Amino acid sequence: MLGGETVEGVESLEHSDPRLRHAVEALLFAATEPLTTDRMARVLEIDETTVYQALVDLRTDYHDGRGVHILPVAGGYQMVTHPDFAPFVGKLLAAPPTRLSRAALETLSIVAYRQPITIPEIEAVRGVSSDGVVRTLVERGLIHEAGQKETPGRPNLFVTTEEFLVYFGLKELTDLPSLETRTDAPE
Amino acid sequence: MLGGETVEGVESLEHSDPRLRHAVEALLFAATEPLTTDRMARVLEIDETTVYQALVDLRTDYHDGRGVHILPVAGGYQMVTHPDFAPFVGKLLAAPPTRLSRAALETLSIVAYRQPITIPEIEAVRGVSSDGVVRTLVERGLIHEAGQKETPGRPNLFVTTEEFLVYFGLKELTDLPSLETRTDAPE
Amino acid sequence: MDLLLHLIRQNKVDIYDIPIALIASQYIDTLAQMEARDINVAGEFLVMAATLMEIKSRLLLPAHPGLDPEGEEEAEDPRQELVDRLLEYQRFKEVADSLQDLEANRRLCFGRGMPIEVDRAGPTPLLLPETAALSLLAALRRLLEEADEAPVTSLRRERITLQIKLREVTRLLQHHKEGLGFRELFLHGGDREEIIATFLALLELLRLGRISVKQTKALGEIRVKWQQPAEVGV
Repeated sequence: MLGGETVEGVESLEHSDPRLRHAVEALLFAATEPLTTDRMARVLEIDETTVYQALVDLRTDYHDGRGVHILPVAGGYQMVTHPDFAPFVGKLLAAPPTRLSRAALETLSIVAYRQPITIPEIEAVRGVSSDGVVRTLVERGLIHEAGQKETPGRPNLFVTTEEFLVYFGLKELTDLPSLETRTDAPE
Repeated sequence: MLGGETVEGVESLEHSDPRLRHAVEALLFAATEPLTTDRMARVLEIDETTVYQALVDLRTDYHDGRGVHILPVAGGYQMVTHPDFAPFVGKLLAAPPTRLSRAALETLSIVAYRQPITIPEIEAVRGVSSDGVVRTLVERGLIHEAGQKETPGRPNLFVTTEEFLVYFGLKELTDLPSLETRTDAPE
Repeated sequence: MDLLLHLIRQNKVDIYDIPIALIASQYIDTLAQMEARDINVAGEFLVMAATLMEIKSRLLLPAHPGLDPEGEEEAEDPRQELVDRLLEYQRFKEVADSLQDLEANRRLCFGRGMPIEVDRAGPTPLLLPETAALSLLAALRRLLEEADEAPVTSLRRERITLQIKLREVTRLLQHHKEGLGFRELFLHGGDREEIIATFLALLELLRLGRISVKQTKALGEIRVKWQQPAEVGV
């Protein structure tokens, strides 16, 4: 039985209970590999036929057209995204393909050398509004928020991430070219 | 528009199209980390408000009691299994990472409220050496180095990571319990 | 700090009015016990012990408000700094409690992408194709022995081709997604030729990877299950 004696907090369930279907849903969702009905039956401590029935019901819920569906695969079942949305999923999972813009690189160097730093401080150096570019850098995981500055308005502080080091092939922040040699450059 | 011009194989969709909701479903499912509406908007090439609306609709579909639900966390959204089924899912999964020790939780609280902070500063609050516990937290990806303090010795500064928010299921740092309200209690 | 706070709570004393002499001696006693139990007493504990002793000695001095270098204000309680630090530390301990609660709740929700445990407990592991073929062969021999004993009932002999049997077995297994027992595949077809045709069809499907074969124990029941060609998931 999917139930109280062995696993606390979940009451005994009738075989037709929709919660059984949702228990199967939780298992299929969490597993990264296909699950056999046999394995699910052992985890849920019920018989395989009941699991199979719950699975049939669940597959009806995950009807065609939804973002996710349940496929029989390799002797078991697996939740996968619907092929219709593959282009988007592919885009999501792909490494950020675009290169960084000049503005992004400029902002990134300011953060790298002056961190932790607020957006107004970045803007003071660049002389232009930097809200958007900071957001882009945060989304690309190259910088992130790190507390607030103890000044009026408590603006967010930003620092570079470990991803920043990876992206630029740096071992540590001190690997960054020294600022002194660069300030002489007239441009 | 979630549409044909940019991504092949998917026809143009009206904003009210249920397929948009299912596109969001596919993205949330495929991502193993929380996704912001902004990131989804860029992947789907539609505006953020539309994504947000689709997300609201989708969260209604994933009502309470289902095996999986959608949590707002770390400024984004993440699909996770429902707590009711935790005993079963836990049985299925390989041993989850160990819980944090008291010392780790204590140190993490100090970093969260005082970031960016150095190890000597943490030690001043705790009154005990905190080198080891800081290293553990860095290894677990809950805090990370973010520059150095401009004081003699230039000690490293530490801040909490996004993983910190994800780990505790916090939407943002301000979700942390306030320090002030608790100070009056003499015990 | 933790130890100090513990002693204050244990003695149920007001944190704003710490009996320093009492707490200091308990603190030093505890350190001595730790040393006796061979626990390495870290330097920080000794620093705190020294701080306590210093406060204790300052409290013993007669108060001279007029000599206070700070001026008009009444001389600060020498315990004040320690009290501030204790209160601060106590707040963080409370936050740590909240984090612990959050952690406990969060651990009940599993995201995707966590590795699942290797299924060692499986009582009916799938047989490798080579082993499966051998078990099928053993089962076939038993089946044929029984068939020999059975009286020949059909006089009209149809020619059964492997193609026909392949289609028939495939249909049967696709219909029974949860799998069929080996014998159930031979229910209609007592004669030797048909049994062998069915058997050859099974072997072919096994070779193509379209069926999986499980056997609970040696010579136990064999379960045959249709296996969908692997589809690419995300």
